[in-house]
Amino acid sequence: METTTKETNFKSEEYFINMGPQHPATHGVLRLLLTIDGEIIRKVEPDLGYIHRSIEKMCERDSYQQIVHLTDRMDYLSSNINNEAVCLTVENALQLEIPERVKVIRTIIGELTRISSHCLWWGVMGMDVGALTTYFYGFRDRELINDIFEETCGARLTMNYNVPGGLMFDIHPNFVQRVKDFLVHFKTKLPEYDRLLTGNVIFHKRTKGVGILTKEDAISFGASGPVARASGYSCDVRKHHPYSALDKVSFNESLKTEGDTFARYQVRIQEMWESMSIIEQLIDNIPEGEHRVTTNAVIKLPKGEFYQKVETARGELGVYIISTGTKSPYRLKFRSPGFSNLSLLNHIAIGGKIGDLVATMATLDLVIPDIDR
Amino acid sequence: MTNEALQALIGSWYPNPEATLPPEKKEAPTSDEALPTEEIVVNPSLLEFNEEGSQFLNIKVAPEKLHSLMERLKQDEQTKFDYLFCLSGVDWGAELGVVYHLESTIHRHIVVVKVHTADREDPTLDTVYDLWATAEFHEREVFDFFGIKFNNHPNLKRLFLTEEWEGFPLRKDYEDEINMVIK
Amino acid sequence: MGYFTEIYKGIKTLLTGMSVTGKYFLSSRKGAITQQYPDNRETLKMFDRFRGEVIMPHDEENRHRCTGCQKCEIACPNGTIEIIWDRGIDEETGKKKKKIDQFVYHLSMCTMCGLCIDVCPTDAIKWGQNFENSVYDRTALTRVLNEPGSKLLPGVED
Amino acid sequence: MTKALSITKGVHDWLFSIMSENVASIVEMVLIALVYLGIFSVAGLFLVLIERRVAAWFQLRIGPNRVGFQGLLQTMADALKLLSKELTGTEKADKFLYNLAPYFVIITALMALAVIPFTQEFHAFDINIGIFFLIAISSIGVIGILLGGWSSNNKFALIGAMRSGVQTISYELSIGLSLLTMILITESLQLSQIIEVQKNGWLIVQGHIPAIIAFMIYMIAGTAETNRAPFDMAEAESELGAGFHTEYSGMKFAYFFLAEFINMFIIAAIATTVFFGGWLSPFGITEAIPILGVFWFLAKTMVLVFLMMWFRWTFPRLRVDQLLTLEWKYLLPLNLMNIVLMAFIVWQNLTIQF
Repeated sequence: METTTKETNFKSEEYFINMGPQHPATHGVLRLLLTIDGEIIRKVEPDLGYIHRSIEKMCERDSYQQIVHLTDRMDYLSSNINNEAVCLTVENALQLEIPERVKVIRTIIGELTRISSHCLWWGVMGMDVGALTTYFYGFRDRELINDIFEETCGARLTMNYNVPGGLMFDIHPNFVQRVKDFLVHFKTKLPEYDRLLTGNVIFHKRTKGVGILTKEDAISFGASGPVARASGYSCDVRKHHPYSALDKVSFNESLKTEGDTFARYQVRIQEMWESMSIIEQLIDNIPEGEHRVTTNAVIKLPKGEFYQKVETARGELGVYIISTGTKSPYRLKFRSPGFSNLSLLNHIAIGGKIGDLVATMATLDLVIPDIDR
Repeated sequence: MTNEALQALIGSWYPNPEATLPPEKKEAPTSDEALPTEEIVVNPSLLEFNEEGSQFLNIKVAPEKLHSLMERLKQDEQTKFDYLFCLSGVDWGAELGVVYHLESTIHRHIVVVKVHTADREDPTLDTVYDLWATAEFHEREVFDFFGIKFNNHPNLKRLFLTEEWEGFPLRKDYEDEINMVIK
Repeated sequence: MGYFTEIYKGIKTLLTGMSVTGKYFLSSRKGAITQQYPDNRETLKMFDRFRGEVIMPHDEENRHRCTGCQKCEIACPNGTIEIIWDRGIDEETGKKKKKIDQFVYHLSMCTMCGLCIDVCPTDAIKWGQNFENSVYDRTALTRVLNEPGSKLLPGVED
Repeated sequence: MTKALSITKGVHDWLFSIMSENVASIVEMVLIALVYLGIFSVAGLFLVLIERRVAAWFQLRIGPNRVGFQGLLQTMADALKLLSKELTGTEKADKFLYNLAPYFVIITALMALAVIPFTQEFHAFDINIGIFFLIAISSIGVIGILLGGWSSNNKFALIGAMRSGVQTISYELSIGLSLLTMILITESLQLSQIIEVQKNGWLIVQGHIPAIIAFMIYMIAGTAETNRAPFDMAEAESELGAGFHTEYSGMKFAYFFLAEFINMFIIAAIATTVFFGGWLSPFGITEAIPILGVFWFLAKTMVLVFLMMWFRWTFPRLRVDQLLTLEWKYLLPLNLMNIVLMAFIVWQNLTIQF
């Protein structure tokens, strides 16, 4: 297909480039078949399945406790929130009464996971756009949160700390102190992020007006999370369908309307401030009480369908369980946020340059195992 | 709008021609679980509501009426379901089916639409890609794992698995001794 | 005039960016966060709840607490634990009783999810802190957790 | 031709005594070439090490400190490793051009070194068109990059090469013009002559406002010329992988890598010679010992090299079209205005003389 551009009369041929499964900008095994004309992108077609482990098929033979541990490997940057999603679905289905303490701790750990995921995103966003030092500042802050998790849950990335009925074991004695120290530290570092990258004029040129997503497209493409909120669609599950202790905290939803790459960037930075304020409201009054409600060893959900929405760092994760009363679900579907956010990449990347595609993909914050499941 | 109001509204779109008007509908004010489900107005062959076992209103619709119902749900002023957030294929044992979870960004209510096809060799349904753009990828995934074809879908081919993969993994009758480890 | 103010503002933001990295450059003496891993092995102490690998603690008389109830084997999502048990005669009561022969633990398949330790009724298995598990040949990753010739701690009932 | 130090004078006389006129001068030139080659390949290695240490300090890291004392032999080890690496290449590549490309780049980098005045006597070729020769040489380097990218038959390399081609050609313009502004004061292209003029006040002081503007434009264009920092479109890691030298390995890759660092050194060296008075010590404090000139020259160059490194580790990357708009819409008009301003100042001789 050759296109004759108006001004020039010589023909320009499009050629096909493979931003393949092994590429620094795809953060994982995502293959993009780019049809480009010189530098301008004509078509982006993602080719998925390189890390597809058919988690949904595995869930049909596993018990509910074992399914929780599988969700760590889906969106590994917000693994706590994924665990919480499945546990909430099971607990709501069994109408279990969850102690207040568990709800508060789950919300705190969820918000900490969101901050650590956004720190990694910010570091990698800087690296994708060319500023290599942001990577190390982002990871320095993420390490502090990983230490908090390592001390309380024993693992840094795939925590498996939530179990249906509460938490596997209680929080570590100096968990509260470490979280407070982290908040003090991060409050001085987040303004530094702004001074280093947000204010930078080159960064503005690279991100303003790039990859614009209108509100109607965001809704039609099923986008969720910061990607949709940057285009003005208020879809924060923590606000509209609050779960755990989120109804007891007051925070405002970070919304923007421009919908370009810079707006998505600002929404995530704003979300880090919001998460910190949520943790502050909860960290001092963690109620005393049981850290776990004993459920019988083999959990059997009543017959019926159960759906639970949760706000992960990437967007709205939905767990849809169809149960026929046996020990493992009849059908379990994960509505993954990355999957719909990826489907709009083609729509917003057309016409941009390769540099724009890389910047847009960085703000879509794609985690490929979350897409492939 | 609550589930009952939704049900009454959507029920009114498909009047049942031969239904005689029974004395009156007993309104059971208890929890919406035990709502009497005899629809006096709705034509059962096209539409069926049921409530138990799920917190949302479930609508079971016949395949040929699927697209018009979806269009109506999206365009109608009172419902305005413009956010399709979850489209999942399900193998109900005898029949293959697709479950649509719809949410309205204005009224913030959620409805679940289910459609079943009895034929397992060549199941085809209408696509909803023209209503919600997210359906393109979701329907390709359902085709990839269940083999349900969607007519006039932009490019219906396997999304995750390679082209020459035979069989549809998420079906209940899928056999694969290498990868499937049954404990 | 917008032309020059635009240039001025641009350069000002560039300089603030440089000031941030400059600050880190000057305070680079104490700032480095790299863990000199192979050198600081003696001083390196992992958190006490760190999930390194599953171990079965034995007391001085080489006795462990595992009764061979296989609850962990059922709970494990990946079939990492295999318990080979046989019928043995209990010393005191003389009745037939389940005794474990080998508690086989495939570290290569373990995903450190902690479900086995969570479900064990007699707290027989614990988390070990050692994370240096790389080996040259895969069979070395299959371990037998109970020491040869170890017996069940009396008085432990499931 | 070479007003060399006592050692070199001794060698010079000895050579001329035993050989005929032109044979001796040829042997002398070969000797100088070998000396320069030795010095600068080692200097290139240390520049790489300095870059990695400075980058580490910017990024809360420690940088290479294992090989040799504080990592001094690290790049030597890298060079040996690259020497022992297998020279792979794509089989449908254009063999001849593919192998020729690295030599283009490394030769131009080393040729430009010949003209740079390290100190009064330590100055290989003092030709009277010094600056003009330097600019001409640095534009040949881009042919090597274009050849390398195109002939390695890899789409990413092709894009990288085209980007670096368009970038270097357009930024040559602003380098030339910014140096031209300074020539207005010195009225001579000869590098030693330029330093003579700066005996009574460095050019950056003499030319005050237009000189500072010219210096800023020169530094921006210089960083773009060597494909570094905010303008490293040619090997944009996150977009094109390794850009034009994706398909090179072993010593061929080492040439590209070394040439980039020597180019950086040349850009800094030209800036010190033209703007900061080459080997002149500030306020003439060490006029007595001429040999100290080398120290001053290297100190100033290292400060500028550090500045370029600071750019690299702070700024994100520009897009290719923004890069061109920056050059043609911002640097070029500024440059032309600057020349007019400088001409006016020199005409009214408002320059500050000490």
